[in-house]
Amino acid sequence: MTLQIKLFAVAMQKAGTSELEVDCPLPATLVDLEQAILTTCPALTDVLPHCRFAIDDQFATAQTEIAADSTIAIIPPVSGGAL
Amino acid sequence: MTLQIKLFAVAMQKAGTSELEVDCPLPATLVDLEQAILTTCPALTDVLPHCRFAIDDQFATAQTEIAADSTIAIIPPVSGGAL
Amino acid sequence: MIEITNNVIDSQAVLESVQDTRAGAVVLFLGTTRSITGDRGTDSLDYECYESMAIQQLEALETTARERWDVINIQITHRLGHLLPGEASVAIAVSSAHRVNAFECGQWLIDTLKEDVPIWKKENWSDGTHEWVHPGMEG
Amino acid sequence: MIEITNNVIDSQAVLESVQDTRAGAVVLFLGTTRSITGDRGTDSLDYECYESMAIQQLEALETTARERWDVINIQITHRLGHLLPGEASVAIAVSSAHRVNAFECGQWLIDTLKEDVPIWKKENWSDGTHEWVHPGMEG
Repeated sequence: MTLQIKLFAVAMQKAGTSELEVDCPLPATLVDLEQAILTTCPALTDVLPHCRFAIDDQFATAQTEIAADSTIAIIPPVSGGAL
Repeated sequence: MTLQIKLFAVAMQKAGTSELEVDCPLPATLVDLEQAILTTCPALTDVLPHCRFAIDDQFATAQTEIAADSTIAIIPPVSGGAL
Repeated sequence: MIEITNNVIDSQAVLESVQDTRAGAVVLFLGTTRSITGDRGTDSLDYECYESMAIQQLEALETTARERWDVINIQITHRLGHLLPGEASVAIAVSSAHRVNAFECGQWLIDTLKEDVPIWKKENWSDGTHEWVHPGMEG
Repeated sequence: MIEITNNVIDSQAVLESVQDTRAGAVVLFLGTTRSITGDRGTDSLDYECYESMAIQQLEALETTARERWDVINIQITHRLGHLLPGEASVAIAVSSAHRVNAFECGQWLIDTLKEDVPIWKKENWSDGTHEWVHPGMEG
């Protein structure tokens, strides 16, 4: 199954694109998804472990189901700004 | 010794004046001062135990010296306002 | 800086007075006049102060706050006189590089101001009665 | 109310949007652009967001805040795009009857916003380099 992955901030910078197409069999866990993304885009190796996933505009948990039409995004750590 | 005592807010309201003249021998403690004020102005009986004294624009403590030319004020509890 | 004024508080001017390009955070507190407290209506408030002492106490507050927190600028403006519901009686603004200092310092300043700065308010209740507000003291 | 905007934040309008005659306290937080962080100079910042998710997360923040604290009004305004030193990237205002709620709620909102709302900033350092800011992630 081909999934569309939205990228932002440093993830977009490293991948050189704001949207990746990734091949990933479904059903898939977040670990499967991470593997599929790194196979397609090894440039994300350093940053992906620090990111969260969003599925359909919500932070994904181990229980979140990934469907063929899910909106998937990589969410790098939020700016934090002044501590 | 005649001391001038400034009054504010409810203390001024109860005493009906913004400045009292009180006869009080020196040296005097804050307890002596309180007694002298209540002798002159019994209307302050209910409120004075809730008030602090200021001597020369500073909150008085047991160590604060009262002199003939001290600026003495009765400081009712501050408004507190929204808790 | 501290200020005691009989004029309406200009909250924008208070904010601007603490802004600084080294600041990452600004916290502004406004104490405003409620029209309802519990089930009682307020028509207006009157604030009075013991001015020479209030100024000294406010200056001491700023000094102590700067010793305790790493902040850039502090502005405390207190209004006196007759206030209508919705109007601010006090504005406190603090700027700092990091926001936790501005929040903590701002909250400490207003908490301590309301304990130790000799400024009092009289509630003019909408039932026509008037009452000085002195926490811990009955009527 | 929440707002994501490309325009300069009007802090006075943010303040006014939460004012209410039932309020005894208003707390405003402004996150502003520092020109110096440690010993590095900043020329400007660029903010971008994942808008559909950011809006949902901001709305969820407001809902959760209202469940946790007894507050009257909440306004969260976040700016995107290119900011110069001194300009505000975010304004949060909270009004409440009693000030402790406004302080606690305001501080929780900005702390949580900066954890969970997908808005990112890029530092344009004055040495000519550019860097996305991602806490906990090197370079």
